[in-house]
Amino acid sequence: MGLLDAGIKNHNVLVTSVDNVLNWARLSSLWPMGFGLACCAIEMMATNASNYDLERFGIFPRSSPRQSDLMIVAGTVTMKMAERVIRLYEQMPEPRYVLSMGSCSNCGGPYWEHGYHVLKGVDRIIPVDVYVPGCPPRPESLIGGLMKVQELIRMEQIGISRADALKKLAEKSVDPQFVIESERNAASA
Amino acid sequence: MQELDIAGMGSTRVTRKGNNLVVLEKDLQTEQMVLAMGPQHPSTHGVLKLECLTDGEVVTHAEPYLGYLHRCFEKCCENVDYPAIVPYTDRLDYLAGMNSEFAYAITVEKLLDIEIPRRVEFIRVIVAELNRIASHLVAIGTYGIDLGAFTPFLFCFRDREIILSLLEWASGARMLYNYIWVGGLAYDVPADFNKRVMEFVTYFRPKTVELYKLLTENEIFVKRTRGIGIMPADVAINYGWSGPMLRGSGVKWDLRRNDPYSVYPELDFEVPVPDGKVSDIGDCLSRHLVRALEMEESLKIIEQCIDKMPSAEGFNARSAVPKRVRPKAGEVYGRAENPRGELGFYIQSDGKSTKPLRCKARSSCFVNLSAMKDLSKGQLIPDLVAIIGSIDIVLGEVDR
Amino acid sequence: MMNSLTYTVIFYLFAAVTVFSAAFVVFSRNVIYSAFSLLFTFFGVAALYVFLSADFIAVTQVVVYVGGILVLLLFGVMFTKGIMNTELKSDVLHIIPGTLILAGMLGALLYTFYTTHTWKPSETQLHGSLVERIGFETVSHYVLPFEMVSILLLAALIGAAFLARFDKPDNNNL
Amino acid sequence: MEHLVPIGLNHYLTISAFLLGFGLFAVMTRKNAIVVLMGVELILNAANINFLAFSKYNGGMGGVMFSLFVIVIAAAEAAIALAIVINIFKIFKSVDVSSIDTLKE
Amino acid sequence: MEEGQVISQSVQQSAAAYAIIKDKFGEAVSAFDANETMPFFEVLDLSAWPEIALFMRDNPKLQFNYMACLSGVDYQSEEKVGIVCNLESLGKLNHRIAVKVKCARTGGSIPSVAGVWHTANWHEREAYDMYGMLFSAHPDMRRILCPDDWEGYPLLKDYKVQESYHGIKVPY
Amino acid sequence: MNLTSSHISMPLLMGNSLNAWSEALVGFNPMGLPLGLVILAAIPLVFIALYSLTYGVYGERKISAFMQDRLGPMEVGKWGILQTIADILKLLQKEDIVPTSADKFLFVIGPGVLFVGSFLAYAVLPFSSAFIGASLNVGLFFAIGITAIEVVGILAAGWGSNNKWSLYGAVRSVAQIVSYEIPAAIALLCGAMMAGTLDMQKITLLQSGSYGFAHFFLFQSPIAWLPFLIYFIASLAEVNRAPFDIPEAESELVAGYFTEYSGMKFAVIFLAEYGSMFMVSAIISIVFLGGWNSPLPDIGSFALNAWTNGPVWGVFWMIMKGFFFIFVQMWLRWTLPRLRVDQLMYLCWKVLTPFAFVSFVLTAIWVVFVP
Amino acid sequence: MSEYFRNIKTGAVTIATGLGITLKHFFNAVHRKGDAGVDDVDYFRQVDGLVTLQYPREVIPTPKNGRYRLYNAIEDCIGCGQCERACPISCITIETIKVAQDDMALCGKTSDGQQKKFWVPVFDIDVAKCMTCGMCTTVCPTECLVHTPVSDFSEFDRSNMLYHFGNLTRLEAESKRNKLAEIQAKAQAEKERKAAEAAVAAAQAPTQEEPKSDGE
Amino acid sequence: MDTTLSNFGNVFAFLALGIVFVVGGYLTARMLRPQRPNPAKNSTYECGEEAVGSAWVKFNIRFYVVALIFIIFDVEVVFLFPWATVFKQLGVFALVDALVFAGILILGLAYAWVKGDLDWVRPTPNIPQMPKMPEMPSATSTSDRG
Ligand code: SF4
Ligand code: SF4
Ligand code: SF4
Repeated sequence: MGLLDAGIKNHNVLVTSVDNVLNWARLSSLWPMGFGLACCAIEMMATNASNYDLERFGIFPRSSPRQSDLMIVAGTVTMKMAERVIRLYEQMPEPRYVLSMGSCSNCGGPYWEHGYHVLKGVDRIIPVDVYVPGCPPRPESLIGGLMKVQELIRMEQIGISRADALKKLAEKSVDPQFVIESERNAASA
Repeated sequence: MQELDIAGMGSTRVTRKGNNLVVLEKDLQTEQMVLAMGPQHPSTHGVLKLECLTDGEVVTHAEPYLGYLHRCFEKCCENVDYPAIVPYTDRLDYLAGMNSEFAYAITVEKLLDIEIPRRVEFIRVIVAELNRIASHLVAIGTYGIDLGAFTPFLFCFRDREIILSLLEWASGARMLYNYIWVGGLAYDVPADFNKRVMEFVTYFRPKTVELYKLLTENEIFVKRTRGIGIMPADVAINYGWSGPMLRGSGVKWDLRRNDPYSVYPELDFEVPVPDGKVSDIGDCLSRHLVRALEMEESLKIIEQCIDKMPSAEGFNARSAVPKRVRPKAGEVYGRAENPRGELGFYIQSDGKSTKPLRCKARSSCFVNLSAMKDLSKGQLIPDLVAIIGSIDIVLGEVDR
Repeated sequence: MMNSLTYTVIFYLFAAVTVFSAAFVVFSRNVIYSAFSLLFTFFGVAALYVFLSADFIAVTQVVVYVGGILVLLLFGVMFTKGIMNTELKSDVLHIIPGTLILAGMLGALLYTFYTTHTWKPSETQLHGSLVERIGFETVSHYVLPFEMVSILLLAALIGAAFLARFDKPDNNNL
Repeated sequence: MEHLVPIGLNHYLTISAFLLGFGLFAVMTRKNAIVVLMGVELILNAANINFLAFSKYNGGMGGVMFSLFVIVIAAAEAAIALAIVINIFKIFKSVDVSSIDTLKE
Repeated sequence: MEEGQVISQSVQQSAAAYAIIKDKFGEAVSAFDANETMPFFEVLDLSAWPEIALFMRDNPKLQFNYMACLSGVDYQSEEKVGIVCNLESLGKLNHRIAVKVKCARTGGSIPSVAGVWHTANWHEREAYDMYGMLFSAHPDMRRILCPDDWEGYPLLKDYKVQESYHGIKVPY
Repeated sequence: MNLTSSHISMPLLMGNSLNAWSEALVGFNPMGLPLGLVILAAIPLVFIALYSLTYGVYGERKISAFMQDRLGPMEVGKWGILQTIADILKLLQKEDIVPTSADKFLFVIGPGVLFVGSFLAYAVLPFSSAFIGASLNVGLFFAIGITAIEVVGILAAGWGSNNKWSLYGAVRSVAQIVSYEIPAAIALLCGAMMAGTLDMQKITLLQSGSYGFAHFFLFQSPIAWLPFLIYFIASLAEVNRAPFDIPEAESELVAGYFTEYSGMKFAVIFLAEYGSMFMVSAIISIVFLGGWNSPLPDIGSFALNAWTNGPVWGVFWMIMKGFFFIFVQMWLRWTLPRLRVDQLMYLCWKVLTPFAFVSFVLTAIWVVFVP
Repeated sequence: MSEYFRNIKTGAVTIATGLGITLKHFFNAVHRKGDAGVDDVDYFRQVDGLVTLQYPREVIPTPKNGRYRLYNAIEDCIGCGQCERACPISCITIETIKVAQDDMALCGKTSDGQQKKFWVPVFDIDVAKCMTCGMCTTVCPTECLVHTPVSDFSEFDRSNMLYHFGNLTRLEAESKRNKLAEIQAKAQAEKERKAAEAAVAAAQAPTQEEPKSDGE
Repeated sequence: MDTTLSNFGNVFAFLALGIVFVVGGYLTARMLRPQRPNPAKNSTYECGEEAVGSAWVKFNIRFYVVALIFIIFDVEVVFLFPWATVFKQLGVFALVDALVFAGILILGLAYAWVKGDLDWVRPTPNIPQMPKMPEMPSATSTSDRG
């Protein structure tokens, strides 16, 4: 039972600062699993490549799930693949994060209606932390999504579960509708 | 349960249980190991699974398993209108969306029997050739990674990024464009597009030379690929290979020349085939070389198109786009030369609905990959990787 | 002055490592474990050589035994046995006579050691470094054995290579 | 106790006796040819300890040189022996020393 | 085909090729459909299909050495499923023709031509996967795209998607 | 038994070769445990080692980035300099998975043995005239030989994982390390022949002089570049660096023998790998490029050499030289494709070993006949 | 034998060439490429150097026609439902309510002066599904449905990606619907009455067509 | 005098430090990390597939030959190192001695080279062939005629 497992209730200064350091380390060194499924994976590769260079954030793809912290589900998950995705997810050591990249893994995307063999959203099989929309998402969006993951990690604390952190974030986050509203206002102005 | 006849396996008996190979009886002389390479493996370019039987490092049997990316393209096609299939065709060969759209558009146009404005044709050829370069860049780059050279990959992606921005500027999307419509284009290209493309061509030429020097000429690279995975020409044809794969086996066959479509007959370009000097005909290096040389030809085509292209005056990219695509009853098989080979569409229309009765995509990767089992027998694991890389598969097209 | 305590402790540490790992080599039922615990035996023995002021021999021990023989043994295990962990177990013959002989011999030897006082060793000092002395010896006193070693190695190489040649496909059926 | 504290020749001899004993035990009792080989290596190591111990406590380079040659022989022996073991394995499908009696034929 | 329509050269070539086949196999093949977009004929005698295929590949006047495509088709109204093969003489005579073969919709089987064109191997597996017709004498008749334990043949017009697969809900 | 080892007239761990730095602490001998002192003395060394290891990683990422027109780590600390620290801290927090089917014991000790093996070699590397862990008579030989322990660690890790990729990686790795040890050792033998000693410190001292680099063995004989090159190539293979990284070939074997390792065990393997990388770089600079000696020559009255020599400068030069070779290793890595296993063996046995023998003979003749 | 040495030589030469190239790039790393987009004249005149765009800090604007997030200027939407029909993957859900005659002014006109005839209480776009194909935007007659070049909008919760653009709140929609139903009922009653009248007076001109509102 | 011993004491210190570092690292990690094993997590990684069979199979022998040749040369090097430290002082005799020694072994290398023991045996890869028509079991051609 490690510190990250412990349900420490009272947060004093020490715990918080330890927390901050640990979280900082985790968010600064997110190693995603090199795991491309479909078209989105190409955009993921493009994001890893020189022009966007994810390594700036310390993001450094590993090919074995054992050494990765983040699973970027980049592309269409099919029924045949679903079990493998679960297995690969399970084989990642905790703490682990999942980022669903692209419409397909968000909810089946273009194939949600007629794609009999497409899993309609990877959140049906593994818990997803961040959804990145787009088909395929631009590298910018993927980077934005990764920053969201970092935000989530920053929120986590010893003794505070992921769900709680997400709840906290939800409190903090701005309603997208509001953003759209302002966008609308800007457009009309 | 079915016992497999796997040559060169001595008395090892193997059977298939569900989706897996199971070694039934072990021959003590050579003990075979069942090794699943993929679906999550860095060198299977996506979610291909290769099930290998290995004896030490030697692969005695490798069978590709597909379907991990089966996205029901054909079912979707039967449920949406003809024009709405275009975005789905993008997602077939997602590295060369323009080419897939092109193939689909000309197939439906063949069925509809409509005339396309000349400027549209030229723009189509330009974007398709740009996309061909982008796709070959990925093929070459990832092939480098397969063989352990990382830097060429990043150089390729750097230049590909420029092509993507050019295409995004024209079409609004970076990868999956929905730009070539049945009967026309989504929009005309932006005003400065031609100039910028010409600039790109001048920019890109020296980069190909650099890439050639860095990767293709490298002795280690040559030693890793030369003489590996040889495919004789007649067997290649029998396997249905097409595109760079077939040309790598020394068959001078390019649909842009041999079954011309669009404005290709007016354009002057070479169809590169290996001459057997730097590479052995039909090996991995030949296939790689064909791709490398084809980029140069594409640049030539782009230059000519920009020269010959009618001006944009009074041009409407959608002038020939039918309001409603409802072809007469009949069948058509149309095809175009994709970066990976012949992409064909077999479309059956009942003449009544706006949706095709049957739309089958004949994908080049699917066909090219089917030779994998034959090619991999008796290779070392590193050679296996070299062979898969040289086939340059895109799973989206294999599994559809 | 003389820090015999540290010296003694470390000596006993290595002695223990050597003896226990050797015991493990012999008594473990799992060949792979035997082979790996041989690493500790060899390493411990090398440390004992150091205590015996034979630094060069100690390093040689590591180079040849650990780097060579142990790897060879490990490969041997991997190439011959296999399939499952259980099959790595090896059967034991003649346990009782073996144990008896072991106990008897050990007893006899130890008894001899600790009762013999005729060995009155006198510590001698070696001058210069051991490497250099070995270097001198090899080309002076031991020049013939030195050359013989090369012949022996040549013979071993040819023999081993010959034996290993069954690997070739055409010789596969031997 | 006084035997234990100042490390002397007997300590080394004791250790070597243990190694020798274990080695012999392995050679005699184990069926697996590779374990037998390991036993042989233990015996050779025991011999080496003795060589060096006597060399140290009696002087002279003889022991050192001999131990060097022992190592050479051990290496050569291991190479050849393992090659033979693997050959035997190829033929008899076993490294079990007791089952390799077909050699007589 | 309609009267008065100009027959393009490629259709004429196909017609010539068809004539040779018709000569040899007579009743086993149907009449030639000389449409512009995809001229084809149908193989009526199923069991003759591999033989026809081999003949088409090896006859020096035909040399259909290249199978471009093999698509399964569901002829729901005829209660049949079938395949459409697009054949071509690549680099040799450069003519093309399409061949249709049909069999019963349920439990039907078509002889395999994987021994004539390697291409047919996987394509036939795909057709089986999607339409459920068997290909007799196929070296490896398994599903190819869908998982082995998938229910139903998805491209049949009356296909109903299963509710769950290995405990995962399938429909949206 | 009268055999007290009275001849050991000095405190066990306090030889005259103990460097000057720790000699100051000799008098301080609390509770009769000078061992503690030595550990104290070794701590800075350890830190140098670990620091260089970790910053090797950072350097690699930056260098590779620049070669590939990228920026590399940027966001973690200014210019990403805290990247490596974050990585290690992160790995500390990761769950440590031991697969059920793995051999627990071997799986756990594998990385440890590997690390200890690579770490032990640091004991004999002289970082400056007054800064060496253990000035052994057989230092060079020790440095070559200790790799053997790493080999066993790798085998334990690969076999213990019970993973096919790991096993392939381990067997490949061992075969590779073991075969390249021959040309490497013969090449270093040439250096030892020129020096006439195996003591690393002495080898370095022999290369000092007011002409700076001209005293380095590489420039001392016209044939020294041959063993130099051979050792460099062989050392690349010994530490599994490209183009000889077939044991970890990502595109073939996923991650080689450490495929199954996660968390701290992976970090330990990682450190060991980078440790060996620096180690071979250090060895090559000690044997052929003068170790901690300043390469600057005295020019007339500008006693550049004298000014830039000294214990602190020594450490500086040593680390610079080590990093230079690490740079070259990375440069090669990010340029070349990977060899195949048969080509690897070809290169070792049919190119490097014969040439190593040639250089051995030539050096021997040179040393004997050219004073 | 010469083969052997030639191999070594070609190996060395080609490796050296490669090393030269990477080294050139390494030293070129002092330059950084500018941030001109491809639509900029200067794009190909930028220095050759590090190409990395440090995204959250530096941005190259996506082209104007970039198809990323969908946005509907609902004031301009006439509720014609074309976009819904055009979308290949039906990720747009529209519900319209016919505007009652007296509400026309309230409902307003589009920016180009067209009278809107439908309330759009529900205009939901599931951007999680959307494949940014642009089919919907090209068919939109008033060009109110557009793709914005904003691409970076990831979410922790997928339900946040269902964008509601409708121009009525639920209550308003309810009342409008009721009102319409009333009008319809009235019209229906009228019609019935008329029909009855017609039945009585057998020869009478048919009334105007009924305005029918349908769910979507 | 016995500097050897004291220096090896330092080596021992390094050994101890190395072990302390590893064990300390493991322990620190143990204090920090979560530990939530489950069967799926602890299953062997095989590219996402369920691992079929164990990796502990008899491995191909080829690597073994390498180790065999290695060990011979390894021992040779062991002998040459002490020689290297003194041959300068001993002159031509020592030189000839060592050259003979090395020469004999080079002979061995040459023997192995000529005999092809240094070649990494590569199997002859399969070159794809034209398909073969299987024997046509006429019975299988079914009666559904189109
Ligand atoms: S979301 Fe779009 S781009 Fe991504 S995998 Fe699905 S179809 Fe491809
Ligand atoms: S962009 Fe395409 S997928 Fe998205 S809403 Fe519009 S039509 Fe539908
Ligand atoms: S097409 Fe345009 S106007 Fe019509 S409903 Fe859609 S958004 Fe509104």
